[in-house]
Parts: sequence; structure tokens; C-alpha cells
Amino acid sequence: MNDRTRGRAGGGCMTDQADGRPFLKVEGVSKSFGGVRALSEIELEVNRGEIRAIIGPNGAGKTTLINLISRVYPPDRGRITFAGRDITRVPTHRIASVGIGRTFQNVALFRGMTVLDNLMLGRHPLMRPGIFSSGIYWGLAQKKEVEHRARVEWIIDFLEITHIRKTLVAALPLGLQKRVELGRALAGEPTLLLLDEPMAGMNVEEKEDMVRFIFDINEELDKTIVLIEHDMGVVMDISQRVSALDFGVKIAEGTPDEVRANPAVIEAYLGTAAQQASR
Amino acid sequence: MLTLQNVEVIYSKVILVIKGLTLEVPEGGIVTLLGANGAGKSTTLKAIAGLLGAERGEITKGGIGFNGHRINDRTPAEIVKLGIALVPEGRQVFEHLTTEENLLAGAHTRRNLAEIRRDIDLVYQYFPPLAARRRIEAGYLSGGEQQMLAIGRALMSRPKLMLLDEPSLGLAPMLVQEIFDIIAQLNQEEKVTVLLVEQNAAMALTIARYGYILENGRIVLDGTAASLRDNEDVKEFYLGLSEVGRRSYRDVKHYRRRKRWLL
Amino acid sequence: PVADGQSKEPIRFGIMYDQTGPTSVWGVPIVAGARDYTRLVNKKGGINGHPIEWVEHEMGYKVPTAIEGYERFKAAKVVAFWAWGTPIIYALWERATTDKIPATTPGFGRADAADGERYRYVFPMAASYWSQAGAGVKFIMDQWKKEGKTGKPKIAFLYWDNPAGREPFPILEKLQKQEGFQFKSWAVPTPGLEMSAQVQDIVRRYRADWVITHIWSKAPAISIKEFKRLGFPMNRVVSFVWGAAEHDMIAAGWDVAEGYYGMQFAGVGADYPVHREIAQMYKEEGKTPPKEMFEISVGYNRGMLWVGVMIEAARLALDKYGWPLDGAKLQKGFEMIDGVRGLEGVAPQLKITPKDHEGGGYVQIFQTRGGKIVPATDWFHGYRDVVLEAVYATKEGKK
Amino acid sequence: MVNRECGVFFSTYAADMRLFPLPLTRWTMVGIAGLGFVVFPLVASDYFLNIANLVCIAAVGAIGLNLLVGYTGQISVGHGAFIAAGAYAGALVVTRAGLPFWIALPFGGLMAAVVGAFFGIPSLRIKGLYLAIATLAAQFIIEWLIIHIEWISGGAESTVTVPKAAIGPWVLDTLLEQYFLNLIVLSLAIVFAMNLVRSPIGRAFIAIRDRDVAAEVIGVNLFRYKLLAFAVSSFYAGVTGILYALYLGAANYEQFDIATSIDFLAMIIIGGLGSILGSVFGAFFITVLPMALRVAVDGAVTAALFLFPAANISHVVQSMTAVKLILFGGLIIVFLIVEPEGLNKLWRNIKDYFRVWPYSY
Amino acid sequence: MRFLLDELPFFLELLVSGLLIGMMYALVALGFVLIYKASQAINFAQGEFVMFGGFVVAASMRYHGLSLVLSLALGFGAMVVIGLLMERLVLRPLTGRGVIAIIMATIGLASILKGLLLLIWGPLSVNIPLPIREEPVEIFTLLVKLVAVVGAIISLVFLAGFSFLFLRSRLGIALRAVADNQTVAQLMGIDVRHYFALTWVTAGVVATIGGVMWGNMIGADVHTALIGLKVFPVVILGGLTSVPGAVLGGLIVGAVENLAAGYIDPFVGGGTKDFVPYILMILALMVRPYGFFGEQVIERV
Ligand SMILES: Nc1ncnc2c1ncn2[C@@H]1O[C@H](COP(=O)(O)OP(=O)(O)OP(=O)(O)O)[C@@H](O)[C@H]1O
Ligand SMILES: Nc1ncnc2c1ncn2[C@@H]1O[C@H](COP(=O)(O)OP(=O)(O)OP(=O)(O)O)[C@@H](O)[C@H]1O
Ligand SMILES: [Mg+2]
Ligand SMILES: [Mg+2]
Repeated sequence: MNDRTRGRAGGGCMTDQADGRPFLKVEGVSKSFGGVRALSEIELEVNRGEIRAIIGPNGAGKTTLINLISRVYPPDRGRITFAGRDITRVPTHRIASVGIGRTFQNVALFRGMTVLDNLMLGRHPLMRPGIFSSGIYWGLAQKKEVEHRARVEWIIDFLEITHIRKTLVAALPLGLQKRVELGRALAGEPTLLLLDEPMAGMNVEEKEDMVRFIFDINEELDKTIVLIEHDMGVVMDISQRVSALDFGVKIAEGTPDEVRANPAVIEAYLGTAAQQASR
Repeated sequence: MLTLQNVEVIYSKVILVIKGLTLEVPEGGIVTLLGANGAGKSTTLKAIAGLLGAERGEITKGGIGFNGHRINDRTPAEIVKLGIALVPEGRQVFEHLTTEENLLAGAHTRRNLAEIRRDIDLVYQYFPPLAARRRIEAGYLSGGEQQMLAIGRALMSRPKLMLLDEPSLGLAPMLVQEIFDIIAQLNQEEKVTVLLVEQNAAMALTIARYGYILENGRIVLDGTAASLRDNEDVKEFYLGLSEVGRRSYRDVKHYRRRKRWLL
Repeated sequence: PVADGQSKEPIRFGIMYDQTGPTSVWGVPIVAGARDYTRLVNKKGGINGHPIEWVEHEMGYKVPTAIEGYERFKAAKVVAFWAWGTPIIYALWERATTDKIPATTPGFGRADAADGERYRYVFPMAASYWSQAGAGVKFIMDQWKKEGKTGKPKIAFLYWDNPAGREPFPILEKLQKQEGFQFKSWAVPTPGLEMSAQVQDIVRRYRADWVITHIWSKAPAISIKEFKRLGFPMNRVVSFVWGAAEHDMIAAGWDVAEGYYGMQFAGVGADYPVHREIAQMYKEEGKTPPKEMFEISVGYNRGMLWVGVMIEAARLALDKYGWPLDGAKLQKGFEMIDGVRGLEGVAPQLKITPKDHEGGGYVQIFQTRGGKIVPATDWFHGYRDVVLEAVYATKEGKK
Repeated sequence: MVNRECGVFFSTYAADMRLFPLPLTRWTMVGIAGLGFVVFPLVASDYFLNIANLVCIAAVGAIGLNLLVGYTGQISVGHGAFIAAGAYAGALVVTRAGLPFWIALPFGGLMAAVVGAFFGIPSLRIKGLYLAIATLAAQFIIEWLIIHIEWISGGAESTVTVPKAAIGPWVLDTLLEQYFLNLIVLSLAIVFAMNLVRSPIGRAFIAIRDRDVAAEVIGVNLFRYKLLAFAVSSFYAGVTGILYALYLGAANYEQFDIATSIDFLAMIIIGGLGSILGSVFGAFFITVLPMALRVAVDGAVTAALFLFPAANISHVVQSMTAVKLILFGGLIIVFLIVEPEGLNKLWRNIKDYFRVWPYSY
Repeated sequence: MRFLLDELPFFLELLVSGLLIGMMYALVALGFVLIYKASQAINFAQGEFVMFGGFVVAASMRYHGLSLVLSLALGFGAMVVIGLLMERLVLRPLTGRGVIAIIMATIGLASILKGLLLLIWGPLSVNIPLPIREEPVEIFTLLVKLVAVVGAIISLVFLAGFSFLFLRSRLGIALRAVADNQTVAQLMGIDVRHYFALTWVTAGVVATIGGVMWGNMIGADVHTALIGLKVFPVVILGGLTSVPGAVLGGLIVGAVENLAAGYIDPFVGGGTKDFVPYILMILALMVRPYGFFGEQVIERV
């Protein structure tokens, strides 16, 4: 499977693999909130086509790291490069067009809209709406809208949410909301997907569905994925590499098996009764 | 101690969510309620705690009894006074109150300051990270800390029955273990009866003695924890076990994934 | 004549007022006065036997509601109507002109509407803000001389910061040049609840000899209190017409307001013949007259005057052009008014002409003394030449 | 407002995305338009035409405010000021430059949009009710500017007299002609707004309302769209202002005070936040309610005088007018309680009822 | 230099009277903050509360000849009843309906209170005589109004009281919990209705005191309600959720508007008093979006 992934990544359009640089690179990034040091001097390199898991105790700074990459906040210090481009100072609303999509730990869908509209919004960075053409909604504007709609319908189909296409998201159970959020991120045609606990609150069956989507997205849609997850079963099974944070510091990195065996990780995160992973 | 008799819950007068649910929690026990997303688990707990009103929901049929009182029509405040505490889904702490003030708010029904102080210290003993953050606004705590706080806060009312809605949601494995340990400990030492809603069925079925499985607003299966653990369907859908032990997530593609034809 | 008077067709007036909005203090006594006077006239046989009928409309000082009222008036075929409030007359005067329904705007609206040739269907029919400015200055200059002071007075002008409040400026500035007194102005912005800084400036820094105030609503009472609190003599303050009613004194406290001067375009008090007739009317009905008649006589009397002028115009029009009346005839009626019969003492020597719809611009200055508002001057007008020059100058000047 | 009927399927996305995808709703719309454009003008007296005019004019502004408050979630209490800005800008273009009304309409709208966008700048940093109060500043500042800058206000009266709208030699001076003008503008405003809210821009507005952080990460430029929302909303306000000026024959700021802003807020809340048609219903409700109350109160006065002939009529009238205020407030509250989602919800219920008529389910 | 010396007394006098007036604004703003804290809603009827409370006192004294103390008791009583009715008839049915509905309801309430006042007592303005001298006192050549001094002292007393209430007591924690999350507060056994009633009643009582002080300053009638407009810049500057903020905001607005009237008005043709505080408010908000002491919204994604 790894081979296949690598091969595909090599054929990508905006490849940076060629010059040997990592796809996403976080260098010496720090972030404090008031007195709280959420992240210090974090280094992270993610290769194109990878599925990377980030683990760590609650409050370790995982979400903060993703927030920094997706430019929800600026880092206090350090540099973030993505696809060969320094994105440390890119305005937040440009991050989607740079090619980064994400989901949120606490589902952040637009509750007053249908699933379809949420996904259409995901395509916002690919649209150039004009106020007059929008208000008149005729000709080109309509044609564009239909094109986007076709693409969104493809994603809806892909994620198997066709039956709830016109449902208000507020009325959906959490599991489906997470799936819709994933769809919204996909709709922006990102090359890197940041998923913050995409499987929290799901039962095994639902997790399996989600895993299946993640695999498909990674392999067949050729997206690089960084995900935060507390379910060690999932993390160990699907990721190629794992980075572990604790107290804002990276304490371990490597293959799932390496990280699972790392004493610091056991100490801080898995607990001595680390049978967790095998449940 | 707690009994639900054929309860039916409707939201906004039209959405029937709980369809005749019967359930019992014996004094001193730990009972777990499992079920898929949207099955109506949270709704059940809200119905018990009297919280449906705020969400335009109502109990249209059936009765909820607690120690012989019928509590269908009581206000949440009255229900708390009877000794029921709910730890709501998604760690809803009072963001602008400090950790300690959250705990004090939890003790609202009590008057004896000395006892309250003692219980606060007890909570800090159970959850040491909270002690270090007692003066910090709870909105700034990490997810795990907030979950601890929510449980601790519920303890402050000295409940006889604690309703826990997915306490392990979003917690690190070590903490999940800890929290379940603490729940078991509370059950044994403080004699708190527990009704636990969980997605982490493996964990829940280890500490619970009895379990119910809720689907689409109906109980589809119930039994002792041990019997549930052995049930084939439970194994497949809630525990993720195949005949040979734990099923790897990697395998999903082999038997569930459909081939996609991409152009 | 009572019996057959009732059998004749009625004459309808549109009466628009505010009893719930910002001018409600005035709405209540003015309507009470107007209503009582109308009833009295009807009781005495109406206008040549035609009873007067009201189409009334409370509009809370809101323009859309006021327009609704106007449409009601129109549908009810009124021959003339009261407008109420500056924004409202702006919204209505054009329609009134097109529909040929005379509108009265006593004591508000624009001063240059006195020019009857330009605003044919608008009748200010009482001293405009320009005339009030002229009268105020004249009063001060007279007092100054009377007290034997030398030099020129230092006059402060405290005004509401809106169009109506700023309206007197052209006249005041002109008079300052002409008379050479010192002059400075202070604005009170809406809602006019607080003016300590302005009063402090007038009293403590500018050290005015005389103050002219042109404020309304609660502001007059507040200004009285402020002047008092800073020790300024109250008998050096003279107010325009909307700041000198009993309710202002009640709000400030009569003793606090002792000495305060105020302008009136209708008489004050309940001692005129017409009041006795109204009291008699109530007595015959076995009722007591409304308390407004005595307590807020300023408003009550203005109400009588406002409707009295309309009645007088109708009477004149009916005499000259005969039944049926319409707006155009009534317009002519207004232009023939020379004194208001039946309201002797309450009304000034009003003389409306096709050129002068203001009717002479007369005011009388009253003073607060011993819990009462008593006359301090006779009816007079000040610097009429300056005012009229301004009225007719705007025609060429602006459009 | 467009409920999907079961049994109706669409073969193209374009068909599915039409404003009124169902034949039934399409015909309802045609019917309503027919009522508004043909039947009503034929039967209405001047009195009712006047009310209809006022409702149309207010509805334009209400739609605008709803775009900002209901769709974008930025509460504004400065709408009255933006209406005033538009009224003066339009009036000045007509009187100073002698341009026809159909230029003044968009021009005044644009000026108001600029002013509105300017006062929307704080929305970048300020949120929620803090922003609401910040917009109140617009009311005070614009009012001050209008009074104190003679070039705008045209002199001490701060009133600009505006000639009636005219198309060439044809002067729209009857209520009927003005009704058509106002109704056409309102119809355009409705269609434009309905299109806008289902366009990418409208979606961005709603996204900002629902979850601004997520919207930003997804690629919505918050600053740009918030300002745009303020601008569009104020454009509508400006058009309302000019329509008022044309209708009344003068632009006068005193009629656009804080109470106006609050009235407009009431319209959209009563009508239904986030609903275009709701705004129109709300405008109708808030415009007509005082008139209806007046009729009721007039009746009550007559009844009271009949029952208590000894009462002083002036006092009875005075009390009853006060009752009007109480009823106005009371009805608003009652309305909020019984129909929290506004008149629009009521309308939907009626529609749903008739859609399945004659079966009750 | 000489000019400055000449100017100084006047400047000081403006400043002092502005600060004192500012404290009186704070008195009105306190109740507003209270309601905002408890229900996250702007009370558009705050001015009407002040108007109504004050007028009940004024009317009792003038029309019924009652003593000040008795009248005050009546005023408090009336506002307690209104507060309770508000909770029972309006807030309770609106539970869980969002802030906007509550805001709109306060607009309705404002209209009702105005109507009630006009219905019962009519539009006449009534003076509230207080046993405080009208004549100014002179302190170091500065003229100071005694009413305003008393008003300022009352404000400070309430500031202290409320601060204690919110920070320390069981009641305070419960109130803040309700403000933070009503549903969860109920789960703690906190009777939300009870506390809503309490805040509205308290706000009403404070408003009555404000109404009496302002009634003495400017007379009591329907227009007293307009003082509510002044509250907005005051509470925003201080932060909607902060009791000390209300006082600080009051001081700033009071001082700034007085100085603007004294020093800016002459150059621009007047009337700046009302909008200068608003400009200041916006500028301040751009720097501190939640006012000086306002609670930051904690937004975690
Ligand atoms: N917006 C913020 N303001 C203040 N502090 C914050 C903010 N966001 C995060 N923090 C703090 O930063 C630290 C890291 O938080 P973060 O949310 O990144 O943790 P996490 O690793 O995602 O934890 P979890 O697994 O519980 O989600 C925590 O101590 C948290 O309290
Ligand atoms: N306030 C509400 N109004 C309408 N429907 C609701 C409401 N709350 C919940 N529902 C619906 O009721 C069903 C049950 O919801 P509930 O939250 O009880 O599920 P759950 O079993 O707790 O699921 P989860 O695992 O996601 O927490 C869901 O389909 C949900 O969409
Ligand atoms: Mg996290
Ligand atoms: Mg749940």
C-alpha cells in the first residue's frame, strides 16, 4: 500500500518531492496564550501522500498546532512552509486556496444551512462571485454555479451522504456531521487535509466507515492527511508515521510501532496499562 | 432506584426520538446505555434530568421514577435536589467561571460551607490537574481537564445517581482509563449509582454490570455486561472484534470497502 | 339657532396631533383646548348653522402615520387641517398644495412660509421663529434701556441643535450687526436632557447679561434648573414659545423658575371671556372643565387659538363664497382674517393677508411670578422690517 | 421558502437550483404578482394606496437589514442613518445635478452603501452586541453631519425638497403612479436579494453568521464579506431613503431617527430573521399595526363615550392613545412568544397546509 | 500662559461636573449591565425602567402627597412587580429562544411602560424634590452641584455592592453560571427562573434610584427614558459585562462630553456632546473589542 501511495504522490501536479523538500514543514514554531505555553519550538515534516497522526495528552497542543498550520492564529515564532511556499503570514482566508483544508475538533459546520450548501461553501475559494452577477443570477454566474454543484455532488456521492443532501446540518447526528465536515473540507480541493479528531464520539462501526473514507481520500484522491486522534487502534492501524506531543513539546516521532513502544509516550499518554491499543 | 417505563420523547411536537423505552438502574449499580450516533441516548438522559423543555422536547408517554417519586414533570433544579446529577455531553463547563467557581456552582444545592470545601478538596484529589488550575477560567482548560471538571462539578451536589453522557469523548487513552477507574471508585467508595452512556463500548462493558443497547429510540438488546460482551452483534458493531480477536481498521477495505472507479 | 344649526351639513377639519411621541406634553392640553372651543362654537350654532366636525388623528410624531392621517383627512373631505411638527409639514405641504387643502402650522415649520405667495396653502398663523427672534432681541434691548444700563448687552442664545432650533440664526445675526450687542450661541443636542456644560459656559466663562433660549420638551425645565444651580438670575432669561408653559415651571419647580420670561403667541391663564363661556358650558352639562384649562393654560389656549383661526377662516369664507365650502375657498378665508372673533384676549391682533400668512408676527412676553405666568408686556412685534426682508429674500436667494 | 415536494424530481442541477423549482410555488408567485400589480391598484382607494406605498418602501429597507442581520449575523442599529444618507444623496443628485430619479435611486443607494461600509469597518474587530451598539454611533454621527454641513442639508431647515419622480414628461404624481414605482422597485429588490442569498455571496454571509472562524479557514474573507454585507444592506437602506424622499417630496432627517432603526429591526424580527419574504411581511406588520391600533382605539373611544357619557372626551382620547402604546408593545411580545420564527413561519405553515389540501396530512 | 491660568478654573469645573454626571450615567448603566450579565441581552427598556421607577416615586409625592421614603418604597414595589411579571410572562415563555427575541421583547416592554405611564399619569413632567440644596456649593472656587455628588456616592455604593455580589457570594456564582450557560446551570440545581426574576427585580430597583436622582436633575416624565441612550457608550466603553466598567465608562463619557461641549462645540457649530462619546467608543472598541473590562468571548476551535 505504501508503494502505491508513494507512486501516486510522485505523479502529483505541484510536487515538491522532486527537490527532496517535505510537503509540509513546521520549523521552530511556538505559541503562547497569555501565560500558557501551548507549543514550543515544534518541528514537523510531513511528506506528500502521507497519513500522519498526531497524538498526545489533552492540552498537549495538538489542536493548536493544526490551528497554526491552518492560520487560525499566527505563531509567536517559527516558520511554516507548505508546498515550497512560506505560509507563515498568509491571511487566514487564503489558506484554503493555498491547498489546505481542515475539520474541527468541535464540529464547526454552518448550522443554518443544508448539507449541500455547506459543501458548496467549501468551494468558496474556487469561486469569484460578483455582486451584480450574483444578484441577477443569470448566464455565467448560473453556469458556474452548476459546474460547482456538479463537483459537490460528486463528493456527496463519494461520502455516501446523498440521502441527507438537503437536510439542515443542525438536525444531523454527530457522526454524519463529521462526515459532512470532511466533505466540506474536500470540496475546496485541498492537497493537505488536517483532521482534528474525526472519529471522536463514534462507535466502532462508524469509525470503520470513517477510516474507509480516509483511506480513499488518501489513496484515490491523492491527499496528504494529518490527523489528530485519541483512539490508538485507529492511529496505529492507519497512519504511516506518528508524532507525539506533550506539554507543547514533541516527545516522539516514528512509525506507529516505534511510538507505541516509546517510554515517554507510554508515560505521558498511553498509560502503563497500554493494552488500550489492542482493544 | 431509577426506572423508565415505556417513555416516549418528541421534539418540536413532530420528531419522535424515543419510542417506548423501558430501563432500570438498580441502587448502587453501574448501568451502561450503548447505541449508535443519534440513537437517542443523550435524549434519554436529558429526559431524566428534566432538560427537554429548553430544547422544545417533551415526554409524551410513560413515566420516569426515582426512588418512588415520579419525576416526569419536575424542573431540573428539583431533580438535582432529589439527588440526580447529569454530566452533559461535550463537557459544558462554565467558561467564564474559574475551575473552583465551577465546583462551587456544582454545590449550589448545598449550604454547609465546610462540607463543600471538603468535597472540593476531594475532587482535587481525584483529579490532581484541576488543583493546579483552580484559578483559571474554565474556558481555557484543555478538553480532558474540562471533562474532569464536569465530572467533579457533578459530584459536588453529592448525587445518589450520576448520569454520564460520553465521559470519554475526546480524551487521551490514559485519561479514559483514569476516568473509568474513578467512576468505578466513586461507585464503590461513595456509593454513587451510575448510568453511563458511552461510545467506547469496550470500556463501558468492563465497568458496568448491566447494559442496554439503544437503536433508533428503542432498546434492541439488554443483558448483563458479560452476556453482552459475548453477543455476536455487539462484538461486530460495538467492540470491533472478529472471530480471531481485534479487527484491524486497515482491514476495512478488504470486506467493506467498495471499489471506486475514478476517472 | 341651535336646533336648525344641527340640521345643516357639517364643516370638517382635520386635526393631527401627538399624544404618545416626543411632543405629547403639548398634545394633551392643546387638543383639550381646541376640542372645548369647538364644542362651544357648535353649541352656539356652529358656523352659520353648520356644525364643525373633527377628523382627528393621533400620529405619535411619526411621518408615515402622519401621512396616513392626511389621506384620511382627504378621504373625509376636510376643508383645512392642522399639521403637527416640522418633519411632518415637510412631508405634507406639497400634497396639501396639490390637493388644495390649507394646512396650518402654528409656531413651527419654516419661517419663510410666511410668504403667502410662495406657500399658498400653508398658514403659519402665529409668530414664526424669525419673528420670535426679533421680539426677543427687542425685549432685551428695551429692558436694557429701561434699567438704564449703558453699553450693549452680552446675549447668549441656547438652542436645540436641529433645524427648528437653528432657524432663528439669520435674524439674530443680522440684528447683532444692526444693534451691535455681543452674541454667542450654544447648542443643545437631542434629546436635550443634559446641558450643564453649556450653561456653565454661558454663566461662568461668557458671563452673559441676557440669555435667549429656544428649546423644548424637557429642556426648558432642565435649563431653568441649571441656571438656578449656577446662580444665574432667572429674570435675565427669555424663552421662545415652546419653552414657557406651565408644565415647564411645574417640572422645574415654580419657585426655582421665579422671574423667568417666556414668549407667547396666545394668551395665558383662564381669565378670558371665552374661558367663562366654556366653564358655563360644562356647568350646564353637569361636568367640570378639564384641569388642563387651568393648569396648562398655555397649551389649552393655543389649542383654542389654532382651531379658532380655522373657524374664523371658515366663517369668513362661508360669508363671502357661501356653501358648500372647500379648501380653495377656505384658503381665501384664511387670507381675510383680521382678528379672531370669540377669542378676544387669547388671540393677538392676527391679520393674515395673501402676502403675509404669519399674520403680523405678534407675541406677548410673560413672566413667572408667584406660581403664575403673568404678562410682562403687551402684544408686540420686534424688528418686523428685518424679519419681512428675510422672508421675502429667501425667494430670490435660494431657488 | 422553497419546500421540496416529494414526487418532483429534477433532471438537471440548473432546474433544481431555480428560485422557485416547483410549478406550484411558481404559480403562486405569479398569482401574488398579479394581485399586487393588477387587482389591488384597480380596487384600492387613495387611503389604501398610501398604506401600500409606505409598506413597499419600508419593505425594501427591511430586506436590506435582514441581509445584514438575519443572513450575515451582524446586528445594526444604524439603519435609520443609512436611510437618511441615501435620502439626502438622492435628493441632492436630483436637485443639484438635475438628474432623473432613476439615476438618483442607484446613486443614493451607492452613497448609502459607501457610508454603510464605512460604519461597518468596526465589524472586523467588534462582534455581536458590541457591534450593534457601535452601529448606533452612525445614527448620531450622520445626524450631526446632516445638520451641520449646509452643503448636504441645504440650509438651516436641513430639508431638501425633491420634485416628484418623472419619466421624461410623465410626472409620477398620483398615488397610483407612485405605487407602481415603489412596487417595481420592491419587486426588483426581492428578486435581487433572493438571488443573492443563494449565490456564493449569500452563502458566505450565512457562513459568517453561523461560524465565522470556520468560514475564514474555508476561504471566506471575513472583512470583505462583512463590509459587503454592510454595503448591500445600506444600499437597500439608501434606496428606501430616496423612495421616501420621492414619495414625500422632501428629504428630512428627523424622520429617520433611532426609533426608525428600531422599527426596522422589529420588522425583520417579527417577519423572520433570515427570510426575504419575512422582511416584507414584517414591514407590512410594523407599518400597519399602528394604523390598525388607531382604528381600534377610535372605536374604543366611541364605545367609552357611549358607556360613560359623563367622561371628558379629551381625557378618554388621551387614555386610549396611551393604550395604543401598550398594545403595540404587548402585541410584539405576544407575537414573539407564539411565533418565534416570525411571520414567515406562519406563511410557511399556511402554504404547507394548502400544499396538501384537501388532505389534512 | 496667562490664558491657560484663566482657563483652568473653567476647565476644572467642566471636568468635575462631567465626572459627576458620568457617575449618574453609571447609576443607569448598572442595571443594564446586570441584565446583560444574566441573560446576554441588551435591555432596550433600561431608560424606561429609570423613567417608570422614578415616575412612580414622583407621582406618589406630587399627586398623592406621600413622603419621600414611602414613595421610594412604592417605586421599588412597582419595579419589583414589573420585574417579576417580566420574568413570568415574557422571559419564561421565551426560554431557549435566543438573545434577539429577548432584545425585541425589551423593545416591546419599553413601549408598554411608556404607555402605562401616559395612561395613568399623563405626559406632564413632575419634579422630584429631594432634601438636597439646589444652590451650588463652592469648593475652591469650583461650583459643584450637590445632587450630582449624592448621585455619585450612590453609584459607588452600588458598585461596591454589586462587585461583591458577583465576585464572592454563592448568589454571585449562581448568577454568573446562569449567564454562562442556562441549561447547565439548571443541571447544577440552580433555578434559572428565580435568578432571572432576581436580576430583573434588582435592575428595576437600581433603575428606580437612578430615576429619582435623574428626576430631581431633569424632572420625571416619559422623556426621562431617553437617558437610556446615554447608557450605550457608557456600558460599551466599560465592557458590557463589567460592573466597575459601567462606572469607568460613565466617568469617561461624562467627562468627554462635557469637555467636547466646552471646547469642540465652539469650533464646529455645536452639538458634539452626543456623538463625541460614540466616536470615542468606536475607537476604544477597535483597540479593545470588549471594552475596558468586558469579558472576552472564549472561542476555541
Ligand atoms: N484560544 C486559546 N486561548 C487560550 N488558551 C488556549 C487557546 N487554545 C488553546 N489554549 C491552551 O493551549 C493548550 C493546548 O490546547 P490544545 O487545544 O491545542 O490541546 P489539544 O492537544 O488539542 O488537547 P485535546 O486533545 O484536549 O483537544 C491548552 O492548555 C489550552 O488551554
Ligand atoms: N432539540 C432537538 N430537536 C430535534 N431533534 C433533535 C433534537 N435533539 C436531538 N434530536 C434528534 O434526536 C435524535 C437523537 O439524538 P441524541 O442526541 O439523543 O442522540 P445520541 O444517541 O446521544 O447520539 P450521539 O452519539 O450523537 O450523542 C437524533 O436524530 C437527533 O438529530
Ligand atoms: Mg484538540
Ligand atoms: Mg449524545
